[in-house]
Amino acid sequence: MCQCCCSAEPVVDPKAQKLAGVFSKYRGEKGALIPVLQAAQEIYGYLPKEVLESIARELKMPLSKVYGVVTFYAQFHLKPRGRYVIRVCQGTACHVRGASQIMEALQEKLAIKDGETTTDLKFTLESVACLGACGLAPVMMVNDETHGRLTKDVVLKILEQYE
Amino acid sequence: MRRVLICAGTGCVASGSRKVTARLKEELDRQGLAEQIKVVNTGCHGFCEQGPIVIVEPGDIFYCQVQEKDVPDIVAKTLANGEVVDRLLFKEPGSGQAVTRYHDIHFYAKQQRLVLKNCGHIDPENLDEYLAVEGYEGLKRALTTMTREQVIEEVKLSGLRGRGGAGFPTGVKWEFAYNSPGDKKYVVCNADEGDPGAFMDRSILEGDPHAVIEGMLICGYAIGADEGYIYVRAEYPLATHRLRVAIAQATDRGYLGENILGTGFNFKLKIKEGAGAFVCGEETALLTSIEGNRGMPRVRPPFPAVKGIWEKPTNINNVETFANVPVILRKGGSWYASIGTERSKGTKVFALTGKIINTGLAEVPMGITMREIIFDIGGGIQKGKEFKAVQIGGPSGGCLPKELLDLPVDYDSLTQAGAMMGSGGLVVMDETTCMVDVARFFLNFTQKESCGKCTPCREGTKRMLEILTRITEGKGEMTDIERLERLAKVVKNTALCGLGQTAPNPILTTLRYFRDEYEAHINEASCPARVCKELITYWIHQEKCNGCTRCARSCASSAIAGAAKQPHSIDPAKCSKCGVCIEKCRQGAIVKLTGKERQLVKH
Amino acid sequence: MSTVTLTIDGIKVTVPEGTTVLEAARQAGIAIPTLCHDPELSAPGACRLCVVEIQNMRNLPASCVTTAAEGMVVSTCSETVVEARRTILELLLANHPEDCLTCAKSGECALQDYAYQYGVRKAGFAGERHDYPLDESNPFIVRDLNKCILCGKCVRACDEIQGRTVINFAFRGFATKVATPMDLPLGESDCVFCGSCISVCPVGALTPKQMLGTGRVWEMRKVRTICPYCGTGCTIELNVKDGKVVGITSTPEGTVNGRALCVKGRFGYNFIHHPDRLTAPLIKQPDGSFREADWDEAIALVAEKFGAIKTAHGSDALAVMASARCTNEDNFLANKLARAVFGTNNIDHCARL
Amino acid sequence: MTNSVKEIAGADFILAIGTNTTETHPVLSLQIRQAVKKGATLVVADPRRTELAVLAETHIQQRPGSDLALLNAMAHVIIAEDLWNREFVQSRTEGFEEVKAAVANCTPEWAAEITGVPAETIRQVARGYATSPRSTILYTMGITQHICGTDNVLAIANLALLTGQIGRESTGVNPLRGQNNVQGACDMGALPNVYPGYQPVADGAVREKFERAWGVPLSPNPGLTVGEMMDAAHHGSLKGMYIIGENPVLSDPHQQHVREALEHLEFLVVQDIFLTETAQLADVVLPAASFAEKDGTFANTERRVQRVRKAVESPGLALPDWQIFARVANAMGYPFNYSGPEAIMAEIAALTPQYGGITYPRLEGDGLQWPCPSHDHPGTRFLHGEKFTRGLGKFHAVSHIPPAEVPDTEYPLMLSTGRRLMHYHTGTMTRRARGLAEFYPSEHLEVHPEDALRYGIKDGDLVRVTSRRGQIEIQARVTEMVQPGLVFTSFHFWEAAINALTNTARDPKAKIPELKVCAVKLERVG
Repeated sequence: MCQCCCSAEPVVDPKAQKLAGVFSKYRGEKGALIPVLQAAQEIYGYLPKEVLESIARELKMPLSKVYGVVTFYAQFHLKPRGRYVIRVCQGTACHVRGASQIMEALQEKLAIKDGETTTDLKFTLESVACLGACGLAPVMMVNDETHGRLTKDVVLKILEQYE
Repeated sequence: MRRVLICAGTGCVASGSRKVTARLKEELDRQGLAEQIKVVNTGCHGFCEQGPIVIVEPGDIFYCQVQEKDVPDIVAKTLANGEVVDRLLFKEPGSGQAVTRYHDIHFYAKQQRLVLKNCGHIDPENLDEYLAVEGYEGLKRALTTMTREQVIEEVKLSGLRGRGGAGFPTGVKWEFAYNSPGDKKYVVCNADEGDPGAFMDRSILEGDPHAVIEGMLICGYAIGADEGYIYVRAEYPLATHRLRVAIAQATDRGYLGENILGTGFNFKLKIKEGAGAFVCGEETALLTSIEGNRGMPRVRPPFPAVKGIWEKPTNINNVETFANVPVILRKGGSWYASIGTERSKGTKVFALTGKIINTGLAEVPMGITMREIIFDIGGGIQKGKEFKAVQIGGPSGGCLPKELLDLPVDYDSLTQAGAMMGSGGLVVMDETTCMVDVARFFLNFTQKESCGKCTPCREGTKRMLEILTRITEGKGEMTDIERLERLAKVVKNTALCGLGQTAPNPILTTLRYFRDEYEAHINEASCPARVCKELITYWIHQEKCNGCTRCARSCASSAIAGAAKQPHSIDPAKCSKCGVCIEKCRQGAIVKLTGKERQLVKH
Repeated sequence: MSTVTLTIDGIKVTVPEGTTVLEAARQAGIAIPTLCHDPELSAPGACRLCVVEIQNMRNLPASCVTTAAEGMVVSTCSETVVEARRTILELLLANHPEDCLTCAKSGECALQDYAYQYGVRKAGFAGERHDYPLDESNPFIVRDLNKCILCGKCVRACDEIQGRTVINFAFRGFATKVATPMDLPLGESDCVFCGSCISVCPVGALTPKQMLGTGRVWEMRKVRTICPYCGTGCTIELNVKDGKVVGITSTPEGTVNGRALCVKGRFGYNFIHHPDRLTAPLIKQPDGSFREADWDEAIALVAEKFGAIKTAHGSDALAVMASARCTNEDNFLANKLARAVFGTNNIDHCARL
Repeated sequence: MTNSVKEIAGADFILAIGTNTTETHPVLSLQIRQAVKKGATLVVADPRRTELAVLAETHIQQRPGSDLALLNAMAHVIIAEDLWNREFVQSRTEGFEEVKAAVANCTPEWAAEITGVPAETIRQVARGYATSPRSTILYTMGITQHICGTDNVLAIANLALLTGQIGRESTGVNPLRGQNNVQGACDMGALPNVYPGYQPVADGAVREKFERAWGVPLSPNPGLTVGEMMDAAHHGSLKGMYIIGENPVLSDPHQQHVREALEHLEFLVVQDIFLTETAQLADVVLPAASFAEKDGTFANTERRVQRVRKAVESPGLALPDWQIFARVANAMGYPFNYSGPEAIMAEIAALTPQYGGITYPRLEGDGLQWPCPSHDHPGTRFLHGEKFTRGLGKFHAVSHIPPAEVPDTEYPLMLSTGRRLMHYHTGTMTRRARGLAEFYPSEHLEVHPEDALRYGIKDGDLVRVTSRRGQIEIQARVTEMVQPGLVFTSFHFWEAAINALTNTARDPKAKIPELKVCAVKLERVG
């Protein structure tokens, strides 16, 4: 509650405005929680507590349920994430073709572990079960771009593209 | 008119097919050929390893691994003069023979493509192309000439069984939903393809989305549903995009929405994007997830056919199952039933991955042997290594040894052998694959993906994984095997859902067929496949090493010492066992020792 | 109503259609162990301890969610079933502190009882255990998630009985835990400390803080009575040890409330033995202070003074304020005292406040 | 309550007016939640945005003291839109025409002016109430603690009679009783005008019955209510008072007046379990047993008589109240000879028709809901099924009057009072209950942000609240729970004894003080 700047125009947060748009799109729709969370994460990059609270309020559901859903699905994140999200496939095909070495190389290079984000908020590293591009194993995705036939050297070169 | 089909599936896009398309269009414009030659972006050919794939019609010329720089040649030679660019042709593994025509390639020649027929051959973002290949004819036939009961009979007659897991007869499933009382029913397409190593559903959605929609429509008509959901996993953005386009086009043209084809049948279709949980591939968990909850499975019965989404009768099938439906309605159930074996009808798409030469999707008639798939279609094992096992059915499946290579591939034989059809992932393993490690890999997966609801799965997979990890680290005891077996049986017997009930399968089959490997790990501290890091030591064969220093220079841990042109050696204390040195060594001087061999190093 | 007849451990049982195998067995006097089942809550079929063997059924179905069917042949104690239950108990114990000696729940802990019954002495599967910090952030409920077996009864009670859903399952797999939003301590959540979660917890994960160390379960005498606060009239059980009320519990038989109570009803009992309690009649002295007196003196004084006023000024110079916190019997006598003894209708109480 | 607690869950439409149920009746509020979960429409009318209001589909945030306008406008809509139940009104009620005339001008637009609630909202709620299969109204002190408290209740009854929303399962008019045995105290004749069982003292036949039973002549004159007692004590006509288990110094309005009244008495006896603020003023204090130390019965809000059981011994010389009464009576020459509570219940049953069939053995288990006139009567779940107690249900024409004290320039804010979840009444017990006291150690005054801004108050500031009768200092809590112009707090804390400020203005019929509205001013301390 603002108690100091009564004369100023209310500041409209563009992200909050977008979120309001999401709410109106899904208003009254059954089972809207997950798409709303996806849209909210799209807007904010992650899911801050305040956003979860407003989602719970809007959808008239207990916050604990929202939190339960958020922590259940790998897609949702409660902490800020890097501009580039690297998802390293750890599927069977990739595993037998050395995916764990790719993961190791990335961890070493970025000095973060699986699931972590670099301090400059540039990269987030995570492993995924399968990207469905088994023909190109081992595979990783950087944001929406898929990179295949990885070796340690290739991976380091790819990282450079995102400087 | 000549057509150039450029694959725009995820695999080929990753290999640069978008650039090829752009370059080709530019080139055609420049040469003034844009009017005569049509460039079509298609879905996946299922041969992703060879991507980007470009096909020139007519002539069925198959170019693979095409890069931007190859475009001028294709235009100048093939498109302008009808000449073939030899260097872009596919070379058969083994013989090395170049093949020009798509259908002459062994990989494709042995397949029977019903479901994948359109994939790679039509533009999935253009409804007209689908219509041109008899698209929506099955729906038309169902809606205009058949009663709902007749449609169900036709599907029952076809013998189609669910392509996603346990292989329940599709027609019977539809009949349950049809018979379930209720004025509101749903059709759900399970496109949450989560089995690592399986990507047929993705390819179908990316390459032929209308076939899935048509299958769902036919189902909707049959069971009396007017609403459907396609639950697509979050990792498939391209498939989701294509589906959206397809739904919009189908709605525009009256194949979806109100009064479809003027018959009074209404059906609306929505996409639900998953949020990253393997367990949501389990049908009750998927429904729970659609409802906006934690994707935790529910107890069955009641089955979804009785109480599905929001407690309404719901029929749920997977992508491949629905994609089979249009052709059944078009050509008839008995025609379909003529393919396959007595109890497993039609074709099945397999995803061939692992240490196989031709990685990709193969659609084959049921009953074909594993050997035919792996060696005739798949081209055998990479790098001339020995076949060891094939893992079939994903994390729920099992590992079959070479003794079972002649097993006919059908639902029942696989189940009997301890594996399962699952979604059809085939991961081929060679002598360098450790079976204990593979079991551990799968348990790690199921353990991570367990929803946590029931005790046996939540706690049991954790403990099984711990035991397996102990064994791969050389800390196992013989009683661990006993413990593992006991736990595996109880988890299989008592877990709530399919994920938990099948989670022990990789353990049970590897114990059944490769028990000696477990024993070697425990009794001899030996990993016969030389995979388990704690049980191997890297060692340089002094006689073979020529002192080129390549290995030392590539070692990130500075574990390799040695003067130039002198034999090098590895300090085991520093070695991280990353394996880079072996890749670099041209002399084959670096080897992995295990078990008793490791004593060599100590002396 | 139509019925079905099934055979359980060789006994023919006839039950109404829709009855679960678990209920049918219990009706036949056959005990089946359960951890997540509660007749008042929805059935998740999650703990799997109640599995049974049923002819022609795959695997071992959970009896709490399997509907009895005509002709069903059920075995509740076959070797496979017992082996499965024992293994499940071992799995639970493998991730459970072995501190029954000091656990407040000892003696009425379902896990302890079943471990005893099935002869599971210790966990056969050593491995990682949870190491959650103890949540004692509030004066009412101690949460020890290390003891939690994830039966989810608290989650369902909070949702289905209390309708608040302050807690829910969070995370998944082995990391699954019962959590408040953002996994904050209970004291920082929207919890209103009704304690319904405590009343359903089968193990020592949720315990009433004020009862810790006051006595073992088997030492308590439970006296059923009615809550002294609002007018809802909830049934409570006073837990008495050594002549003291050391705690309050609820019972499924609560007529109005079932096991539900509010924070006052469940935790607001310490006033009973508070040192401020009046223990003797007090008579005010000229200097304004009180002195203690015995009953005879105090009553004589009261009778004398009231009698004098009545004589001097008439009955209506007296008045009685009765109490909405006293019993009917107390109030009836207050009413009789005013009207028949004092001779006035000047009696009222705080009904209007 | 006309219905049982559990019937609330079966309602399709619930109007909760003037009740902060989740805090004052937490377990009963679970039934409301159940109903909402099953799809019932919940409408909450409360000047504060309570937790229940947040749960509601519609929150009517009327101005304090404007309930009657709201209720009459609802009646207007129901009649104007022809939603009233002709059959029910014709066969079961009388006085319809008077009410019809009385509400003829009470349009929603008229009410909107008074209540601040949009006319359309009033229409919708009226329609919902009238047309739902099973509508029920819940209320508590938010309705009754006004100078028009009785009329408010009558206006609620009018709605039920108009629509026939009474006398069926889950359908009725349900005042939620605030204290564990306030129902029983009323049943037992702790009221100045009636004997046990609501039998009027002015009724000769009734009086004769009691005179015969008790063997003494009884006064035919109705006595004084609590507020009137205080007035009488204050000006001296009341000389002696016996207060049992009550703490009027904190709980009654206008603390100064109460204190002076009690001090003016010649002789004051207070019987309690603690030395309360009131007991400190007594000449004699008598130590009583707590609920855990005695046998007996309580009657809850749904008229259910249930057994209270002794679990422990009383401390020191403390005795159960009934035993103390017996001693006083005996000493005054009228022997009370009872072997125990069970024997007292036998006399209650003999003299109280509603309790006629109640005996201790029958109370084992679930107790009994009165009326239970005979030993074979199973008790009564809901009232007025076949007919009303008086035969036909009577409509009462009632009209809106503003509160006795409204804000003005000197005292520009409205003060309302109520309870908190963690505490109870004057805090005598809850503030001595360890956990409760620890979790909710002090009280605060709810102030709307707009008012906070106006008076330069920040959250947590100490403020002085002043009315024409007194002042207190208390911490401010800036919150949108209250509407602008309204401040709110509880009367649980002696340190912030809000009844120093409240008004003694009373409803002329039920003599209920107007605790829910008075005018105050607010300033920051220091």
